[in-house]
Parts: sequence; structure tokens; C-alpha cells
Amino acid sequence: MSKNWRNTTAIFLTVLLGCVLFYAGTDGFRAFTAESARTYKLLKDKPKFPDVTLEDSKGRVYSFSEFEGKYIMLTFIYTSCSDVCPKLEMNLAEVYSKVPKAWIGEDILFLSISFDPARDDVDTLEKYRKAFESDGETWRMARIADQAELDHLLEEFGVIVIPDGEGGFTHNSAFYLVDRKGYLAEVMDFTKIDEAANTVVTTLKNDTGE
Amino acid sequence: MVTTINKGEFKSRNNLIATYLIIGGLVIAAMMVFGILMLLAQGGVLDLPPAAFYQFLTIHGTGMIGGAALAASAVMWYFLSNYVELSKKVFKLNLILSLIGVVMVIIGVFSFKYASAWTFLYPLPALSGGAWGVTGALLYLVGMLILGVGFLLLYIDTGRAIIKKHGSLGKGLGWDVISGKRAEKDAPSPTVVASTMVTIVNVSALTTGATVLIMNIINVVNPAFTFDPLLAKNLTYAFGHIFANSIIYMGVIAVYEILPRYTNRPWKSNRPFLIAWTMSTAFTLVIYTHHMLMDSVMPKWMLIMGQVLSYANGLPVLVITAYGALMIVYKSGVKWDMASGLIFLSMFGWVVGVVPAIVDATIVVNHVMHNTKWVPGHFHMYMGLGAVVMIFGFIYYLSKVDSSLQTNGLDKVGFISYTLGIISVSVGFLISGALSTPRRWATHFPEWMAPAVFGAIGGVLAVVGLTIFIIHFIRYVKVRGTAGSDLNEQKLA
Amino acid sequence: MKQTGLGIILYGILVIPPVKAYIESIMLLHMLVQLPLLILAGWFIGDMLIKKFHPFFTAWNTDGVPGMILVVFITMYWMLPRALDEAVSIYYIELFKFISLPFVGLFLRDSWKKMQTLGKSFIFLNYLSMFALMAWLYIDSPIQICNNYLETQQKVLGWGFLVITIWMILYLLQAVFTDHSEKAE
Amino acid sequence: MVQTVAWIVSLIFMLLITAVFGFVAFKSKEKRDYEPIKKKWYKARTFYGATLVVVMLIITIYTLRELPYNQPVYGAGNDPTIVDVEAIQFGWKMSETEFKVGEPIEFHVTSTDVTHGFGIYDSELNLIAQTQAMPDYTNKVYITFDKPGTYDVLCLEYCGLAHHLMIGKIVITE
Repeated sequence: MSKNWRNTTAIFLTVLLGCVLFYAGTDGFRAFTAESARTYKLLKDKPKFPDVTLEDSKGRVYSFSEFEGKYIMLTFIYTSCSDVCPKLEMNLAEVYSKVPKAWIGEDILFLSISFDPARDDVDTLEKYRKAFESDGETWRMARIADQAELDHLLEEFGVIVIPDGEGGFTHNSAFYLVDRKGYLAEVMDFTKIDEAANTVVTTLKNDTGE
Repeated sequence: MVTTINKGEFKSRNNLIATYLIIGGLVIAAMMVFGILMLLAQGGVLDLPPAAFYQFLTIHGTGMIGGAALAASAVMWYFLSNYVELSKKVFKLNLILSLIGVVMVIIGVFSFKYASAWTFLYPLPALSGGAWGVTGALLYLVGMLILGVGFLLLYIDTGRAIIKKHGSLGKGLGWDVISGKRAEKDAPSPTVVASTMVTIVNVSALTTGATVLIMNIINVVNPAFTFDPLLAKNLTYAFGHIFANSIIYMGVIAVYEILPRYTNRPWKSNRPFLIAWTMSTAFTLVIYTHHMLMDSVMPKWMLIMGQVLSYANGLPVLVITAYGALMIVYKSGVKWDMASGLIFLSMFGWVVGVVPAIVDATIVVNHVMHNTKWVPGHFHMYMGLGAVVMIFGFIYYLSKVDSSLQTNGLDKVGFISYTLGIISVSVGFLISGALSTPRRWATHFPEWMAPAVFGAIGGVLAVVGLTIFIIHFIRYVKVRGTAGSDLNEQKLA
Repeated sequence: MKQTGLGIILYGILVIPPVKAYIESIMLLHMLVQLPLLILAGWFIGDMLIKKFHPFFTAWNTDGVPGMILVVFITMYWMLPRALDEAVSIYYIELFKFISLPFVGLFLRDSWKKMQTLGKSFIFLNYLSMFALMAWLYIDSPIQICNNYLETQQKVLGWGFLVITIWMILYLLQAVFTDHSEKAE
Repeated sequence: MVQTVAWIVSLIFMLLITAVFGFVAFKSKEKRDYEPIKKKWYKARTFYGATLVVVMLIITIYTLRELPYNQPVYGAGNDPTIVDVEAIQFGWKMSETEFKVGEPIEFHVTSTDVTHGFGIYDSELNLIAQTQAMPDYTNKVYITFDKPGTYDVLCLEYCGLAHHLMIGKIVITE
């Protein structure tokens, strides 16, 4: 052993170093993909929703700050998307149906934001709204016409959108819950409907004090 | 062949072998107790909460396979080291890693309520319905991985040693003799052939197992990563089937080595023998699909191959090994004692266990017997009456050649008690299977209870027998080396 | 010494911005060409370094195990989907990539010849199952694992891993089934 | 019934093997030269091996004629009832549970979480058909009930702590 103490020490050190590398590289074994790292970081930072101008399916134009005082359940979509978005919206509809009616419109609004303003004009959004049977009031579909504002929002909320060159986009998806003051409160896995609905209901329950 | 091994080295080798066997034997005995408790619960005699039952189920399967594999690898190592140069360091390392793995598995199961059965079918480890958490699953899966690493190192070493001595694994299986390039008299010994087979199948199994274990670990840590469940099932059964099967292929080395010494008739590798072992190698690798006969989404040809090759896999043992053992014993004037008796019994156990296995591998039968207790019926027969008996036969052999310890009437009682016990357990299972009793159920409907109780009583008999065997072995360990010469084994015949 | 020069040239080519940008734009090239080439560059450069610092390597990496542990950890890190993503979007991770991987090559070169057959076979089988798992993960995953790459690229990478795995299996088969008796004598 | 046949066949072969081993053990006391025994029994082995292969082949061909995987040929106007079965921890969701005697039925079985086993038991608790219930895959069971009564669906693949409570019901009427 004494003859080879350096080698033994080196083994010990390299194992330690390896573990440190993995610990640091995965936020303490929590995040193995950039997506989970993003969620983790978002929840730590809790960014404020920038004051963007929305144009919804009814052609109304207003700024995000109008929603102040209500929780907002958010998704990011584009209507010509054929894979993730329909699923995302279908799941959102299910969450919507699981939230008690009394809160809807009063304490919480649902909002699907399109990041493809060029194609998703008012008419297209209206069609999309009908497809998912949203009422256009308590669950709105809207676009952000100003590209700079849109980019800023996507950046703040860590949404990465890559055009695939054939008119589609690849993007990461999740449910976002923004609190009454406009700060991000939760990021939820959109495939786990029950879990997401639970989180929303619990948050509201704690907040409204019921 | 043993001339180069000096006395001291011989002794320390036997020390290690004895440690392996004691741990293996005790684990097997402890697992039998869990087995009895489960049968009692199913028989309605014992009020066991389902959570405890499924934890017992998990530990019983894992422990039996682990303990028996450990002990059987000691049998293989003991005899193989007479032919090729094995690394004792690796052998020791395997023991240490196995113990670490076992401890993790035990903590995972009993402290963290992990109960996925030893098959840990994806995605069950991650989706327990709230029964266990990430910690338990990780302890179990990582424990299994560490166990696997130990065994993998052991088989890499046997493979290395065989290649060094014989040139290649193909030559270890005697392919050059089969093709006629080498004379039959220069063929590798049965021990080397069997060890080569085990090396090939287990390195494949353990590599596959590592893949599927890590896959499960990833899924447990981050459920967003999902995998194809059918592929996962294929890999899991490929690993489980091969590894469990390899136990008997390691154990049979004891038969090849011990029977000839008792009967004074040589057991040499000839061409049919070598062909049979090459067949076993190939079939063992591919017939796991008979575990998936009830997955009709599998390609149909794979399922049909599952039946056909499972039938064919019976041939090597039925035509070569068992037949050879019978020929060697027939009119040989063999002196029956515990060792030779157990070895002969083990061949019987293996062959008799093959019958219900082949029956169940028939697709139309499997359609109404898959996952009934028929399945444990067949493998309790050939593991309990075959593989485990080979191990204990070896234990009695070792204590005979390495000490002056005598067997007595009690050992005979043990022999009879164990044999009757395991037969009762297996027959109990088979009858349950014929009655459509599902396997792995914490409770039974009243009409299914009687055979379970019968099996439990058989289990008690078997544990009594096994305890007698273990006591004998522990007595041997205490007086080891008293036969005067450690090299006694060469003179036995 | 010639090898060292080759290694430096290779490294130099890999860090040229357009080359780098092009390779990193395609997931398959990024993971299965750039990363291995960086390791290869380190291996070549190691030619001189190992000789020059011979006493250091002998003392601290006597049996090759410490070096191999580093190699395993660093390569495993670079197999994390996240690492690949962040190498594109975060500059210091990118920097870490260009530093750590040549070191992998360097240590691999020093350790491989020192290790025994047992260790080497074990490492080989480890990578075999790891690559198989990667193939499975990338081909099968219904979700997009990396944010910077499209799902189709992910699949292509998976197939790339599968090809490597199959190639490793074939190599292993020929290694154990061809005759080694001459060598042994 | 298949189970009875399987049990009896197994029993016969197992007893046969026991007899052979018993006979050899009984004869082991005698001591004869090995060479003549070898010669004689090697020859017998060739015959025995060949017989075994032939028997296995016949059984294989016989038992592979009709596989449960094959969709039966339905007569005109006799379309099968398709039943969607979804296994969840710990219960069965079936789109229909009441059928008629003689009605051809296809169970399309899948799972939403882990692997389960879909086993149909008749009123005497005999297993009459099964398949695996896998997430992401749909396995099919083709069956036509010929006796009225209440049938049970039991889970046949270990799926968690309430595995043994996962019991569904099917009612067959005349």
C-alpha cells in the first residue's frame, strides 16, 4: 500500500471528482436534460411575465397587465402544429374541467399563446378555439403580434422554439401557472393531467383561503 | 493436473469456496422460510399483509437466484481451477460485491418496502401505485447492478483463462473437435466445456441485464424518460432466463466430476457431447421468448421459435447428460453415500423438472397455464431437486475429500426429508397450476388453498433437510483438512 | 512526436469556428464525430506528454485505474442529453468540452496499456451496454430530449449508437472466437 | 380440458423418468465392465435420441396447428364484438361486459400504467384464455363463450400491492 499510495489517492480523488462533476452537471442529480434543468431554474428564479400586447381570437387587443389579480394558466402553442400542441391543449382542457367552476373567470384564467403570429391570425385562432371548445373568455387563445415582445417573453420563460424548415417548429412544452402579481408560480409536466390539476387547485385553495 | 498447486494454496482456495457455499446455503435456507410463509399465507393459515407478502416474494426470488448462483459459481470455480488458471482476486471481489449488492437489496425491500418481484418488469419499479418510493427502487436496482458487476467480472475472468489455455471460446466448446480438426481424445474436459458455455451465456445475460437495469434506474429517477415496454420485457427475460438457467449448467460440473470418481468410469467429451453443449449454448441464449408466449404483439415467428427451441433445448440434457449419468451408474457397483446419492438425485431432479417445462412451453398449453402456479412448479423441481442438490452433493463431496468427517444417520434423514419436501412443494405447485391458480397472488380463493398448505408442509420438510446439510457443512469447515492430505480428492476413486 | 503534431493540428481544425458551428448543428456529428475526434486529438497529443511527464504518470496512474475512472466519468457526463444541449447554449460548458475531452484521450492512452485484460474487458462491456442504452433512449423516446435539436436528429443519433453497438458486438465475437493460442505461447 | 391433459401427460412422463432412475439405481449394485455397457447403450442412445426427436416433432406440428394468436375466420354477417380492455393499477376498464353465448368476441387489451395479465376464468375458476396487458401495445384475445354464466377476469401478471384484488366480471347470457 505504502509503495502505491499515490495511485490509491488518485483513485479516491478521481472518484470524488467524478461525483462532483455529476452533481454539478445535474443540479444535484435532479436534472438530466436541459428541459428539466430549465424547469428547475425557472422555479428557482420565478421570472415576472413581461408586459406584452396580446391579440385574442375575438380580435381584442390588450396588454397582459390587464390580467393582474388573477392566476393565469399558460401554454405556448402554434396552430399548425400536428403533434405536441393538440395533445397539450387537450390536456389543458382536461385540467380546465377539473378546476371548480366558482374559481374560473374569477380567480383563474386559461391562456394559450401562439408563437407563430404570422400564420395564427384572429380567424385561425378562432377556429382553433372552437376545436378545443374553449369559450374564448375564461380560456383565451391569443397571439403576440410584436416579434420583439414575443422573443423577450420566450426568452424569459425559457421556451426554445426551433423552426424545422418545413413550416413547423420544434419546441418544449409545459403548463405554466402565473400568480396574481404576474410572477411565475409553477411549471408542470403537461402529460400528467391529474397532477397538474391538483397543483392548480391546491394553489388556489391556499390562496383564496378556503 | 493438480501437481502445480501446493498445499497452502489449496487450503486457501478451499477457504474461499467454503465461504461461498456457506453464504449460498444459508441464503437458500432463509429464502425457503420466506417461501413457506408465502405458501401458508396463500393457504389461508397465516394472516400476512399483502405488502409483506410481495416483499417476501421479491426477496425470495432475488435471494434464491443470487444465493444459488453464488454457490454454483463456487462449484464451477473449484473444478475449473484444476484446468485453467483463474484469478483468486476476482473470485474474492465477486464475493464482496455480491454481499454489498445483497445488503442493498435487503435494505431496499425491507426498509423501503420495495416489491416489484425479482422480474422488476418495466415500468413497475417507477410506478408502484404509491407502495414504494424512489429510494427503495434505487437501492434494489443498484444493488442488483452491483451483484451483476461482480458476476460479470467473474465470467470475464473465466473467459480470459479459458481463452488463454485453449485459444478461444470456440475451442473451449470443442468446435475444432466437432469439425474433425482435432482428435476426440484431445477434446476439452466436460468441466471446461460447461464453463465455456456458462461464460458465453452469462456475459451476454449480464450485459443485457445491466442495460435494462440502468434503463429502469433512469426511468425511476426521471419518469419523463420512457422506453419501449416490450423491448424492456424482452431484455429483462433474456437476462433473467439465462442467468437463472446458468445455475444448473454450473452445478452440473459437479456431476461430471464427481460421478466418474465414484464409479471409476471416465466421463470424457466426445463429439455428441460437444454438439449437445453447443446446442445448449445457442438455445439458452434465444429461448427466453417462451416467457412471452402471451404477448401476441411479438412477431409470431419468434413465439413459434420459442416453443420449438424450448423443446429442442430438452434434448441435450435428456439424450446426453442424463443418459450419460445413467450409463455411468448402471451396473457400476457404485458406493452410495451422501455425495453420490445427492448427485444422482440431482440428475433425476433436472430431468423430471424438464417435463412440465416443455409442456408449458407449448403455446396452446401456455395459453391457459402461463403465470399460473404451474410455472413455479416446474422450476422448483429443477432448481430445488436439480441445481440446489448438485450444490449440496458437492458440499458432501468436499467434506469427504477434505476432512475425516463422517456422515451419519441424521444426514440420511436429511436426504429423505429434503427429497420428499421438494417433491411435495413442486407437486403442490403443479396441482395448483392445473387448477388454474394464478402465480404471485398474496391470497387465494378457498378452492385453491389446499395445495398451498400441502406445499408449505413440504417446504418445512425441505428446510429440515437443508438445515441438516448445512450443519454437516459447518462441522466440516471446523475440522477441515483433517483427512491427512488435502490432495485426497485425487485418490478418492 | 509526429503523433503529437497530428493531434494539435486535429484539435486546431476542430476549434475553427465555422467547422465547429457546422458540426454542432447536427446532433449526430456533434456527439459521434466531434466528441470522439476531440478524444482522438488528446490521444495523439498524449504521445509526447506521457513521455515527458513519465514519472508523474507512473506515480499517480500506476495501474491505470485512476485514469480510467476519469475517462469513464467524463465520457458518461458527455452522454447526458443535457450536457450536449448546454455545450451549444452555454459558453463555459463548451469550453469544458474542449478541455475535458482531450484529457480523456490522454488518460485513455496512458491507462489502457497499463490495465489488465479483466479491467479492459469490463470497461468494454460497460460501454457496450451503455451505448445500447443510448441507442434505445434516443430512438425510442417519444419526447424531445434535447432542446437544441429536432426529434428526427435525435433518432438519427440513436441509430448511430446502434451501429456502434453492433460493431462492438461483432468485434467482441471475433475476439473471443478466433484463435489466440499462438499469442499465449 | 387442456390443463388436465397437460397434467396427465406430465405425470406419465415424470413417473416414467422416476422408473428409469429407480431401475438404474437398483442395478447400480452390480459391477460390470464399462466397455460393453458403453457399446450397447451408445447404440441404444442413437435409437432413443431419434425417437425423442420424432416424437417432439410430431407433438410440435400437432400443437402448432391452431394458435391463439390467429384471428378466427368469421362467417358473413357474423362480425365479432370488439371489446376495448384497459388495465390500470388496480382494476379493469372494459367497454362492454355483457355478451351472448355464441357471440364471437375480440378483447383488445392494453394497459395505462404497468404490465398486467388479462386472464378469463369460467364460473368453476378454470383459466380459459389469457394475454398480457402491456402499456403502449394492444394484445388480442379471440373467444366465443359457449356456456352462460358469470366469468371473472383476474390479473395474471404481478402489478403491485393490490395485484390479487384486480378482479373484473363478465356476464354471458343465453
